[in-house]
Amino acid sequence: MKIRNYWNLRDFGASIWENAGRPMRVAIVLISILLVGLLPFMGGSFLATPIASFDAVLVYPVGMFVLMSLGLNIVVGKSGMLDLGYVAFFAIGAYTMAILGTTTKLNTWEIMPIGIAFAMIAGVLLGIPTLRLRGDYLAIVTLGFGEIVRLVVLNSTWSKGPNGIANIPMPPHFGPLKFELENQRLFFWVVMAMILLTIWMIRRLTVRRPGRAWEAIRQDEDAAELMGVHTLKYKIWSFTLGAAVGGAAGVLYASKNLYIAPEMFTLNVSILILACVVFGGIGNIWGVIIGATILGYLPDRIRFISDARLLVFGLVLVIVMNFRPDGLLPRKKREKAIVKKGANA
Amino acid sequence: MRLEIKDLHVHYGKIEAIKGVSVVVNEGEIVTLIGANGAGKTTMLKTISGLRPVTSGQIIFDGKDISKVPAHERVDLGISQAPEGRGIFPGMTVLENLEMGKFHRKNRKAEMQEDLEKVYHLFPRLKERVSQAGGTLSGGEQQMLAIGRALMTRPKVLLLDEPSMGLAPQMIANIFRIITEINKTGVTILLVEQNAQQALQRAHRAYILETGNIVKEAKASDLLDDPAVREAYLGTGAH
Amino acid sequence: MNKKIQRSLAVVSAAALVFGVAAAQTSANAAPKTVYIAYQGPLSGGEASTGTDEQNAVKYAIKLFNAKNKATYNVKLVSIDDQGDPAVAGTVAPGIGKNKNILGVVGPAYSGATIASLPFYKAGGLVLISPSATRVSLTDSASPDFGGPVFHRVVGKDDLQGPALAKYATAGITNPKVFIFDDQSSYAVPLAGYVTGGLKKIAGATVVGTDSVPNTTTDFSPTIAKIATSKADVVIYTGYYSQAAVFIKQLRDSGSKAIFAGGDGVFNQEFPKLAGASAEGSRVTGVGGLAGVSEALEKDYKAKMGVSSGVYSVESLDAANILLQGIAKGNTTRAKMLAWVKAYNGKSITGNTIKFSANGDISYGLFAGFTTKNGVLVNTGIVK
Amino acid sequence: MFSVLIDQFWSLTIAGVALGFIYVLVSLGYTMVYGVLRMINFANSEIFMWGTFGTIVTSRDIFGYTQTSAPATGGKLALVLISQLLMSMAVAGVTAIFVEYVAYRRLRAKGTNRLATLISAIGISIVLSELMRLLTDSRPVGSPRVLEKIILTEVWGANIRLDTVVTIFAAALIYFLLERFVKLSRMGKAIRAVSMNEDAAKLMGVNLNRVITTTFLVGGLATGAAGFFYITVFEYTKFNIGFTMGMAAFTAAVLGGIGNIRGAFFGGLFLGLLEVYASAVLGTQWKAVTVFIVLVLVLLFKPNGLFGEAVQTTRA
Amino acid sequence: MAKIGKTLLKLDNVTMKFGGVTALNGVNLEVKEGEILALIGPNGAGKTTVFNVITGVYKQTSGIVNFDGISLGNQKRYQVTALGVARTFQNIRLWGDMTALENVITATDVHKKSGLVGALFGLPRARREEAENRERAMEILRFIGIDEYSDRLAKNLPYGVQRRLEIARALGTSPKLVLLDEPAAGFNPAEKVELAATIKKVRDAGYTVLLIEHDMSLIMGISDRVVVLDFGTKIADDIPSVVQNDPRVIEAYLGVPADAS
Repeated sequence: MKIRNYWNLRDFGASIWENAGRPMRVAIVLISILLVGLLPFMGGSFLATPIASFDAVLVYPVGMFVLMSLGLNIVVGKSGMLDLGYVAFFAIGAYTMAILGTTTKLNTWEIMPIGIAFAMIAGVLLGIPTLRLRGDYLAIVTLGFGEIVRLVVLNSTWSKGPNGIANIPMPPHFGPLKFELENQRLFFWVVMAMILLTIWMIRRLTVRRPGRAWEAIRQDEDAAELMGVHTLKYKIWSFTLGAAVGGAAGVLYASKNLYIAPEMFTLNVSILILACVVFGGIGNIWGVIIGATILGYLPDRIRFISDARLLVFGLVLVIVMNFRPDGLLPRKKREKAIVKKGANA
Repeated sequence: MRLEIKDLHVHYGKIEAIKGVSVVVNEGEIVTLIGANGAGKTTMLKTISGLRPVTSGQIIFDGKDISKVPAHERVDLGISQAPEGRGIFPGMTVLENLEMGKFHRKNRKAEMQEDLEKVYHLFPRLKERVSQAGGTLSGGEQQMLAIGRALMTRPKVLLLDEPSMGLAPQMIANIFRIITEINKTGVTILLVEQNAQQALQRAHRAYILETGNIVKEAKASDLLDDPAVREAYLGTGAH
Repeated sequence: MNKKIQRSLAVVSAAALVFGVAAAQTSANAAPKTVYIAYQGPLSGGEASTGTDEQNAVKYAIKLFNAKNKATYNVKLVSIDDQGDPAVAGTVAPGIGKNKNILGVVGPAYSGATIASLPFYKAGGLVLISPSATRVSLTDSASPDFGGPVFHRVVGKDDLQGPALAKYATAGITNPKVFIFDDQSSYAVPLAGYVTGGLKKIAGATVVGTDSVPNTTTDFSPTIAKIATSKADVVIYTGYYSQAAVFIKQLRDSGSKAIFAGGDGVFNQEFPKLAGASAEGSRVTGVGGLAGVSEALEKDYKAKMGVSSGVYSVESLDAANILLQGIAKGNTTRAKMLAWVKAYNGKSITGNTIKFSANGDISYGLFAGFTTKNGVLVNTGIVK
Repeated sequence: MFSVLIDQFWSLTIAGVALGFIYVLVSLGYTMVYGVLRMINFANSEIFMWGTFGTIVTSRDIFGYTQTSAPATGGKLALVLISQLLMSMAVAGVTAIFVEYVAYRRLRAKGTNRLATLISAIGISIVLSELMRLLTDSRPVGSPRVLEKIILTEVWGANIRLDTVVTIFAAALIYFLLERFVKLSRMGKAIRAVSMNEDAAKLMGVNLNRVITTTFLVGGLATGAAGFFYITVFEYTKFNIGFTMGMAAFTAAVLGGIGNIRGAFFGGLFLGLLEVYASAVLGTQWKAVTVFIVLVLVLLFKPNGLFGEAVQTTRA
Repeated sequence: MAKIGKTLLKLDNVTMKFGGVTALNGVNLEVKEGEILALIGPNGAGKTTVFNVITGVYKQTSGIVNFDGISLGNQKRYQVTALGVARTFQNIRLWGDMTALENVITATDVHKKSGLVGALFGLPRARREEAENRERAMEILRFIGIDEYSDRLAKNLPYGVQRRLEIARALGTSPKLVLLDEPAAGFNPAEKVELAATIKKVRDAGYTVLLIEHDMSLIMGISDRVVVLDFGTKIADDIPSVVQNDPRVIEAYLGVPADAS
């Protein structure tokens, strides 16, 4: 059992964490953030991706996938609703940035709250009628919503239809730090900051009332409602917060990619993000991060097998799910005081 | 000897639900397993019928170790279970439910009518409702259907899991009367019950199960008079 | 086909070993000098057949070049798979832009992916010659999509093709009633617009109906119903050949005798093959100068590459040749290569002169008309 | 706006019904599996795609038809068509069993969460479509014309074409046989029993693995039959056609009430007609949007679909 | 013993139909403040339906449900709970992956005001309410006598504790009326005796209790009044000793006494 513990990353990590005092914890957090922040400088190492430049891969897909997966995890992992249309919020954020960025003088950071707001409004508008549905019915309705957003953008003139929108401005510089085309490490740090913010948000909410409500809804929605949880309200909140993260990711993405078109926002993106969540370990922040990192990074790392890499991607999904059905790093709630109190079963 | 369970261990994930239980059920007996909830009674029955895998130990039936035989083949051997919570097929009619009991039988066509008559004889209520969907029956009727369906497999051993659960007192009495009747036709019965009073009155022998272990084995009538058992399982205020 | 699978599987199994070897490394051996050019286009995903065809032509050109210049140069190809998807293009382009070993790119194949890649290539001064990106805005210096100075194309653009297609489709018909539909792609929708514009200049022509059909559609019955209602005698489709083949079959099966016409997306010998007899008499426009490829070339191509040429093979071959000729002339830096392409004045494999305008357009914007006869698209000459 | 619909109503209706029947059969693939496992078989779309290739391979490689061959007639026609149908069903059936075996069985034995199975199924569907993509070099594949599309007659201004008629009648027949199979056959009853109560079914002597494999097989056969009709009508396939078909058929299954065989029937027909009518009225570009909006509306008022009782309450 | 006060809950001629089946047929029922009222009857008599109508799971076909002066009819389920009605479930429906304490805290949230923003930024009110909830929940666990399990996941608790935790969770919503749906199901007689004491304790603490139970000895021991339903109709409503000897009740439900022995 003891030997197994080293292989059990979650318990291993958690035991270190639990045994650490407050200064130690702060140190662990800061060092981890620093190490991750240094990742863009690892471009020359074994981590490097052929063809695509490593710092760009770190921003998209890796960083963006992590961010969106964390957002989707609020919906799917925390409150148990299967959302197959997550790309819609990403698209709404991206199009808000693209349209406002090319037609007004607003910069990325000024557009960010607007994009988030639009995504949240869309979340509420979709949520009110549909969140009464459950399970697979909810899944298909959200999937439909994702497609509707894409098709509306594709068939409308204000969005320039299939041509997409080019020349989206990059974010303005932060003091001495400039966003550069050739070096995307600043973008990575911004994504990282957004990820940290999202993690902070999730952790805050999880231990307080909204988190409990989501947890109750996920486990038994009827019981939750009969215990006084306003289920629809909390489901919409969950949906809307997920949407906000997706929208924020979209705004940054548009500003980083400089060009967006409807074909970038297909169902595949939703499915991929969902795969990241489940692959890593649904409901567990660290699992989701690992899942998204691997699934974002893998296709670019194995570019040398060019043609077959999607095939390999599919195989990896099947194999990992079959052997680790709860994901690489599953959620597991640990019982705290068992040992201390020695309660007998 | 019909059914012998030797040193059975069963796990749910990492939790050991059955911790080395040995039980013997002789031909023609009614044996009852009583015990508190969570003692492992239902797990015992599910393991015997093959719904739960055995961790270690043996289930010997008719002289053969069947612990690795899949559930659907154990039915062929003559083990049938009326599961906890009845487990009828709600969307099938009463008749279809009963016919499902004959699913595995080789000469099901020849036996069908005869066995249906037997079941209808035991449970006249079912005959009145042959074409009604199982899901629309009352709790008591569903229990009847579950037992009737189990009988359609022509079991040698019938496993009954809490047949009285959730039933009104009158219906409970009814069901237990029928259990004795079934036993008299030569079917061996292993009965798991919460209602220890009734079960001990009907059974020949009894085992008391506590958190995965057998703590007592005796003639049922002896246990009825055992003060410790009365205290724990029958309650002083039992009517 | 199977060889490909075998190869892929072999690579997969070897993946663990190879993991860690970065692609496109420079190893400046003595002589011959190794130089890199790249092809960018969809090599996996739904559009991969287009990209594979184009890349094959580039490979063919390199093969010929290396055989001829064994002593001096060894040209290697870097395959940039963007899946035809601007999102993927945005990820790969920064790396390519920075990789100064790559002297020039044939591609990107698709306009969307081109626009997504452009900022990085502009920053890196990397010359592009696209064989198939036809969107007008790419060479329109007033547009946000403008690709100058790095972007060039050896394919005609939509605002020239549109009117040509309109003219060719309606030739010989008095007061033509035209039905136009597109496949919702970024290629087809603007082209449909230019066709409509072109029709305005044709006397008596009226647009009697339009539709926009997703490029995954196989059931065209609603569109055919609209055509029947509109009583159109000319139907113009601005999508790709595979959908066109499905459509024309259904149109003919419905009993319609209307003339069918399509743009360079349909210009592919696979079109009459897929559509069979239904395709007879269809009118298709293709880039004028790149029309007739000699049979000898096609034969050699097939022998060397193992497959026939496909969509935009000729254009890709020409684009590659421009870069290769530049290398032969010693233009082995990006800046020199860009200057070389800008000043290029040479012949295409079909004998036409290739020159680029200041904005990167090919000098001749002429389109030829093709008609299906006995299962083959036959050149009927430049549309004037 | 409605002129096309009015002018071409019967043409559209016939096309919609034919398309609808293809949807019905593919929906059955979803619904059968859903009924038993309560899971969406995401790979069903690729099972369909493999079926279409089975159809083409039969006429092209076994019977040697080419794009330029003359359509078959008489006995030969029946032979080729039936071989194509059987081949398509066989290919799809085998693929379905493969999917069950690789993507579902192990996870089911573990009794694990549904999402893992969903991702596993998505994974296998990527594998199936990528494999076909590599086999065909991403190229579309046309089908030789075996059944000549003769216009039989004209009714109310609509052409009644042979292939449409064959599709409608044959697909209806296959649907009918399948429905009878599930309702009346011993295996069909076992399927229904498992869908209602897995444990109880085992206790009746039902071999769960065999029933589930059979369910996938039956769903695969229906989907494969759809592949054959699809090729007969549209004469075209590509490695990625599964996606669109899958979305449509899945939507049809949900519209009708997923898990319910009758639901798949009405859902499929409803969707086929809705698609052609919506395309004619609003333009094909708004087809998918219309379909999803109708779906949402239906689900809002009938949260379990139009025929919301699932398989378990389908009465014999 | 608590004093029995004014009418807290009143069902006036409530009828509930499902399709063609009448589950409740013009039921009149009154629950008075501070009493323990038992609802008994054969299976399918409509007992759980009464609970479901009261808690808003079903909307009655006709009739009026009046709780504490408010007509329950258009309230959502969570609103009914907020008004002061809480329930337990026949088949335990705890949130298995939450600890016992969290189960109860989640229930205590119903009367709190702090929302998402408060939680996110740790505003004073949110912090205060969190602390209050925790304290209150611990108090309830202690009151029910299962506080030693507070940090255990609900799904890992022994069966008997789970049943009690259901009651604790219901109390967490600070109800005026507690509906207990077969709280003793699956208990052996000894456990039932203990439970009876707990239920009395709950009532004595000021809660009103409406309970569904099959075990006659339990019911006779603790209830102030017994209502008997049969086929959706009320056939008896009186103190236990009277009901027990009512011939209609014996015929419909109890059966010939002591047939077993």
